[in-house]
Amino acid sequence: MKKIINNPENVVNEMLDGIVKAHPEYVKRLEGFNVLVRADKHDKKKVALVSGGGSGHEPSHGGFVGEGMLDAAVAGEVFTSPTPDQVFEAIKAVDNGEGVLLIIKNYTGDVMNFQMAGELAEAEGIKVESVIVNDDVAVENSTWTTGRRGIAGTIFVHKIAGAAAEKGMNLSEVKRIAEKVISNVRSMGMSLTPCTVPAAGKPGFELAEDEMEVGLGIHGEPGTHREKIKPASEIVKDLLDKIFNDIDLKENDEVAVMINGLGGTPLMELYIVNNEVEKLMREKGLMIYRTIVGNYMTSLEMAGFSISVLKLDDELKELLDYKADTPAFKKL
Amino acid sequence: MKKIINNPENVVNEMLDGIVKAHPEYVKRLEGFNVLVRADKHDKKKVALVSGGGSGHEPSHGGFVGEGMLDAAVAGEVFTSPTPDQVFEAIKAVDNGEGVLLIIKNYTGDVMNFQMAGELAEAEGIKVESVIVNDDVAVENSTWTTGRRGIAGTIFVHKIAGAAAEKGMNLSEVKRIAEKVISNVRSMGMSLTPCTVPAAGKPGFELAEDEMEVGLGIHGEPGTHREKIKPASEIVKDLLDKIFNDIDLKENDEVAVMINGLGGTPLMELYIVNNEVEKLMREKGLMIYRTIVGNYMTSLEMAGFSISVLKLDDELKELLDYKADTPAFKKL
Amino acid sequence: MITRDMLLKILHNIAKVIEENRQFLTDLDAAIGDGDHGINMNKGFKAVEEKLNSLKDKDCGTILKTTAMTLISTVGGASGPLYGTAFLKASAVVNGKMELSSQDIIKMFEEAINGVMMRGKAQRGEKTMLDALIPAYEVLKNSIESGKSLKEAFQDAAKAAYEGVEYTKTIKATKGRASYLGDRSIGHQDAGATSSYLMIKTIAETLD
Amino acid sequence: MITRDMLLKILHNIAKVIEENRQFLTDLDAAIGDGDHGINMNKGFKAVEEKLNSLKDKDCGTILKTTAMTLISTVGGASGPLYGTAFLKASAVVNGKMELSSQDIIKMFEEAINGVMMRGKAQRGEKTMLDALIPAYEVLKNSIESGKSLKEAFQDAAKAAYEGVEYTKTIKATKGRASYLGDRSIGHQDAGATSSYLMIKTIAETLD
Ligand SMILES: Nc1ncnc2c1ncn2[C@@H]1O[C@H](COP(=O)(O)OP(=O)(O)O)[C@@H](O)[C@H]1O
Ligand SMILES: Nc1ncnc2c1ncn2[C@@H]1O[C@H](COP(=O)(O)OP(=O)(O)O)[C@@H](O)[C@H]1O
Ligand SMILES: [Mg+2]
Ligand SMILES: [Mg+2]
Ligand SMILES: [Mg+2]
Ligand SMILES: [Mg+2]
Repeated sequence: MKKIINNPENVVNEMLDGIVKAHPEYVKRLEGFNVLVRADKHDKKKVALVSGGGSGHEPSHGGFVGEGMLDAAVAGEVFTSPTPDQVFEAIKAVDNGEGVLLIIKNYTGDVMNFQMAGELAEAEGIKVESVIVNDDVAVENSTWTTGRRGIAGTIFVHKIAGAAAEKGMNLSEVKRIAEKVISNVRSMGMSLTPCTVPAAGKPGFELAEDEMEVGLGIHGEPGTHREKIKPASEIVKDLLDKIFNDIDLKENDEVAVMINGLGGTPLMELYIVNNEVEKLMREKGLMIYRTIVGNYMTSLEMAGFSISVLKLDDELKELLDYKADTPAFKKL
Repeated sequence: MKKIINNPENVVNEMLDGIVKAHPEYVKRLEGFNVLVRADKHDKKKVALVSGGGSGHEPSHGGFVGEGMLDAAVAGEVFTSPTPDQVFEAIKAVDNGEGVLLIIKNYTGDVMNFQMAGELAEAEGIKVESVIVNDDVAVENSTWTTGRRGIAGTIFVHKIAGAAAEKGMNLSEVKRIAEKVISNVRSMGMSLTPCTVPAAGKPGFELAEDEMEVGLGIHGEPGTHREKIKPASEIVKDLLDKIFNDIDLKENDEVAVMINGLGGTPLMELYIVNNEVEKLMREKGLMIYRTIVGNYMTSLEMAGFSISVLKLDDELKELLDYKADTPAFKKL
Repeated sequence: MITRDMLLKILHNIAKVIEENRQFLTDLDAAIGDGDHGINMNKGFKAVEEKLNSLKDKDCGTILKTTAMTLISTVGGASGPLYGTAFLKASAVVNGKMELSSQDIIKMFEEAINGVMMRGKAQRGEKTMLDALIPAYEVLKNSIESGKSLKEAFQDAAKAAYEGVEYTKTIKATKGRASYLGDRSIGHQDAGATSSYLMIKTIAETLD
Repeated sequence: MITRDMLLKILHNIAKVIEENRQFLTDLDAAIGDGDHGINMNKGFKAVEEKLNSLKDKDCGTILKTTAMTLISTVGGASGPLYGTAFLKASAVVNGKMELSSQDIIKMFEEAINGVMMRGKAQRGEKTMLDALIPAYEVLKNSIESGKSLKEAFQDAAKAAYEGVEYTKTIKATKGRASYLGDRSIGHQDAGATSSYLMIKTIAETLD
């Protein structure tokens, strides 16, 4: 394992301190907890947004704490959902009477831990709602399974629900918006390399020099299948086909696109991917309203990417373009 | 070689198209050239800033084209300085009578190609000045050698000289500011892995599982020496010692810090590094005014980072905080 | 009958066994999950272990409730809330008691399983810890009712749990992270079922 | 004397040799530079090669100037401006000429080297192409002046260039990218010196 760290057992703690030291104008840490909350003074009465999950997905989620996005981010151990007491502290810290929306990615652990926290908060009289992001089309949806995973599409939920809250919408409206984003967004990813959880010390799977893993999540776990590496154009086609199969998009529909790097892929490759994505979108007659390219929901040092497609309407467009000012996402 | 690309010979071209498609509100491509220029309408008469160099350093430099930073970025082949005709086109495209400042990183190729372009532009009556960034303390300075390399400290030059130009300073003033940044910034880097130029197909050097390369540039070339991997705290101490040895910093001096990822290093590790950097800075009595953490001057998929330290005064602080709106760097 | 001291000894031994199997459980999880089950469980039971001393004079309900809350606030992931809920539900059965009768134990086990099913919305046959826990519970109940000693009954239960673990190799996961792999999960044993088996086996071995 | 046709043939053969040595030159550059010298040079001479046909009826000055401008606008890096400047300076010497005398050739070579030194601000002994070019020039001049044929003179020059390349192995780079390696550059031969040697050798082999 080659990593620039000190002690594998202490990476989350040191990272959180490093984030606060880098962005003191944006975030502060709840003392004694792995929770980052907004540091900027604002007296605004607004719905508070809380998200989080395992660490190793940086800048998710601490990087999105700030004006127009999250009010708190809870960090678990690497790839391990945070515990209910941590989430509960975050909820208490950011609620200002307007209620709290939990944005949860659909993993058994995240769902259970966040919901237990929500139960604790409700017991103390805090209004709590939650939404569960499940954008990953690699996993077939079924009422009999855990359902789809939540991956990079979550960033759109943070951005758009965050804008709704900042604009002063109430809890049920913000929840409605978040759910609209969730029902309109689809993602799928692939990787060239595995990644190594520091405490585990070895990669989660192995790939030959000419192989890629397709349809994988963001926790270093294997994907739905393995293939020989192909040119970027063919990889993009495969992923977009899966996405298009799953969401109803007609000619002239407007979409937002995110090309998300998994942590170890250079921007050069993400832009080459974007070039292909745009071509296929154009062929399909879709109108790309906004594109986001970069490392937003990563999987440690994994090389690979995911594509997310969000179908837009006027309401979502306005909220997507609303001002945001966070360490990892800014919209002027 | 594992890369998400189509044809190794065409990566720069496809990437540039991908950048323009991702950020049409910020950049457009000069038709037929590997040059990105500002796409936003602005009638402001201002000094124009042109930078660039080999590709493979993304988001440098195209990602910094926009309000308050660069007016044009010229992209060479991967790790290869662009040719004078390309730079010349960039200069012609962005000059509006107030003159052009070329921001060149100190590599023989970059210096020669940019200066030849400057000569061509001057022959057409365009006012051209240039500054040469040489922030890398790994390389001993000497009048008998090529001198130091320019690495991530260049981003501070883009940001601060860009603000000076945006504020309406004239060419000689903008040049003075850029040179002040250059004389006040020092950087040094290390890496855990090599990187592979697509057209070469194999890594520039090899490192054992327990080795790191120290004092290296941003072109996949080997560094000044090789060591066994150490904890982050010790690596940071070594790099900062070199930097502190080279620049006169007294207690209570204010500095800006950049922890720059080389492309393949997860943000988690960069923040752990930042945690250590802040500790040592504090011990030395330095005041950290701003910190920037992320992948800004990369070396394809190389895992590693560099630290840059910029000594500030009131003028630099004001310009550092001035509004910037580019794809890869935004300051609200 | 299980005395309070025996309960503490069982928890202590479980912590030891989980620590010994940290890498093994992690490797199992890595194959079809995210490779953290052993790490998380070990963190949780180490925290439990640290509290055992302060629980020496407490009743069984308190001991189990403290165990539950400690697991919930340290393990994380899926297994934290699941095992936490299991211990929490079991603790409620024996509130204030200083020792556990065979009937208590059957009831505790039953409640624990119901808690896991409620929290995780899973059934037997979905390749989870339930595939070890449910058969173990059924055999335990049977063996106790047919007059075997508690130790023997837990030995039988451990065998059933082991078979449950083996069974998980043959089926596709439909709950938890391994479900994302679809058919690729077949052939691998479930990490959570394995940790459940290890706990039951440890009870059998600790009892005298 | 070198005719225009011979000049075109030499350029054609240089393009071929550079292509054949693309990987070799790149590997040399990778060891102590950034591993692109062969790639860049090949791109440049491929572009030159594509223009040769259209230059069939042009004078030597035009042919060399076109070569220079093509290299400048396609090679990039350090070697683009350096070789570009070399050919540009050489072309100026023979403006309008349809063939090159021995004296022209000496003068061209001299001007080319001056151009490289001016552009790159380097001297002999800094582990660059100059360590092949300068000794080759000196020997060429000597051999011509002592009455040898042009072919013989270039054969001598190629030998001197080769020795220059060998010499670069023994010294530390103080110019170009390899200078950043300090003492670590010792033991490796310089890529640019090697491409210079290959060009001179190709001239010797092409002449009849
Ligand atoms: N819905 C569920 N019901 C019961 N057990 C489950 C459920 N989901 C997962 N598990 C169990 O949890 C185990 C994984 O635990 P762990 O690795 O600690 O959590 P995570 O999957 O969050 O990383 C699985 O092996 C499985 O036995
Ligand atoms: N200042 C200089 N003067 C003369 N030759 C130089 C100088 N700097 C570099 N070179 C030559 O250029 C070669 C490297 O060329 P190339 O790899 O194409 O460019 P880059 O170093 O920009 O990647 C070196 O091997 C050396 O011979
Ligand atoms: Mg986990
Ligand atoms: Mg180069
Ligand atoms: Mg797991
Ligand atoms: Mg080179």
